[in-house]
Amino acid sequence: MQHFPTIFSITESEIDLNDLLAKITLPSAGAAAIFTGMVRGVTARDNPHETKYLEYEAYIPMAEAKMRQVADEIRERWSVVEGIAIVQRIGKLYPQTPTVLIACTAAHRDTGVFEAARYGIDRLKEIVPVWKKEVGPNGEEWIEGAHIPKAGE
Amino acid sequence: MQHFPTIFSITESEIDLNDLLAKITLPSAGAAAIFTGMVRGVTARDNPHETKYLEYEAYIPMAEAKMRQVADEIRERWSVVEGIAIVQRIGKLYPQTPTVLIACTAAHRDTGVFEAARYGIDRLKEIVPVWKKEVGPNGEEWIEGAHIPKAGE
Amino acid sequence: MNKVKILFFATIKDRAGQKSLELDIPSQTTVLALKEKLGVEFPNLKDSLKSVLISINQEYSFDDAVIPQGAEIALFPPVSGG
Amino acid sequence: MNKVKILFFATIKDRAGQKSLELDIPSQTTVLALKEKLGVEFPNLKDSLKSVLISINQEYSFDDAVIPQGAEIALFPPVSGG
Repeated sequence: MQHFPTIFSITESEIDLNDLLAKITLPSAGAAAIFTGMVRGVTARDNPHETKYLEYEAYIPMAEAKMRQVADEIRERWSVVEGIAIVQRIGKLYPQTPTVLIACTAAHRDTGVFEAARYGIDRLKEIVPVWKKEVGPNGEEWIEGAHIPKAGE
Repeated sequence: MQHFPTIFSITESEIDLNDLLAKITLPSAGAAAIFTGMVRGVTARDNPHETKYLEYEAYIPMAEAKMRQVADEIRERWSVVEGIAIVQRIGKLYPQTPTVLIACTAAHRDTGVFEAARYGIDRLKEIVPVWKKEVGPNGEEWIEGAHIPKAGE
Repeated sequence: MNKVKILFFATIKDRAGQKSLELDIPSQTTVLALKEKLGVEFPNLKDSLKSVLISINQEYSFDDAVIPQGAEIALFPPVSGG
Repeated sequence: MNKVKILFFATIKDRAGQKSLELDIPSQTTVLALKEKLGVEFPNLKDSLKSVLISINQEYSFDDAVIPQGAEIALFPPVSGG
């Protein structure tokens, strides 16, 4: 399995989907499931509001270590997954900008590759130490997550 | 709903994920699920073999009409889906090249957006009139699908 | 009479040895009757015609359908895109 | 004694009014004891300390853990990336 590419990074640069997909596509890959999150300028659900921008902050070395852990957890659960890319962009990010990407490749699409990508973004939002402050028309507010990691997480 | 972008095309050009994602990301979108298919150079499952390239052919006007139908079916099933992009590349395509893309955006990731993208690629492979001929070390062969459309499909 | 355009794709195109043709058919011809006619004109197609998919004016169609005036008809195997 | 580095992030950083500090703590200090010490030094942090997440050397850690020599300790709220 060691030859399967795993990319994880915290970056201030634009997320380049074409480049990341190419980097995790082996000759044996026929399918990629990719999730991207974008900054919402307008939120309707729960507490409807507008967002001017989000300011992301990360504890970079731990975030990269936890991204590697997310990749390891994906491989444990879906051994058919070949390449994995996990990228979190940080800094000041405006609506419609991609902020995060999880991509998994596999030989075929019916192998769990969609579920693997979904698992990846769910876990990233639980254990990767990144935070965002939301700046809107009425001021700014740190967004707080809900997950309390357990020992070994 | 008319303001939600729907992109569908048959193209001979490279599939640009960054561009397509930007085109279907409204200010209200926070999540995108994207599927891409790539040419496999090495296939292990079922009948193990190598592929030099695939040659894709489409009945273009019907293919674009059926892509629109796939998008309509997605919106019927997942009304939360905002933007949809469906692109099939045709011509001679070599291993590791993206050949097809289905992308769906929504406000949040827990809205069925992953399932919508999965449904999209499954339906494309059932009803969109595109065929591929596989060229390998031992000659060439048309790949034949398995789905027989019913009336109204 | 009804002048229709017929398109062939993939294996059907290879076996017919051509991409398309124009044909004059009687009014009220059904898809099934057209397939029989094509089987005579293109003997190589005969085996394929049992399982071929048919579209009329870019919608899937079936044996019982009556072919409308000036239709664009396509014959092709089950699709294999992606 | 044990010289440790402490990092604050997000709301914890804002309330502490600084990003990091170095601290000499007794050997065998637990996470809980360190939190109590920080609550005295940074009164604004007191309320946050009940629900703060802690990492030691980039792994999540918990009240009972004994802080190793030269540790890098971080305090932060539940994560909200993505």
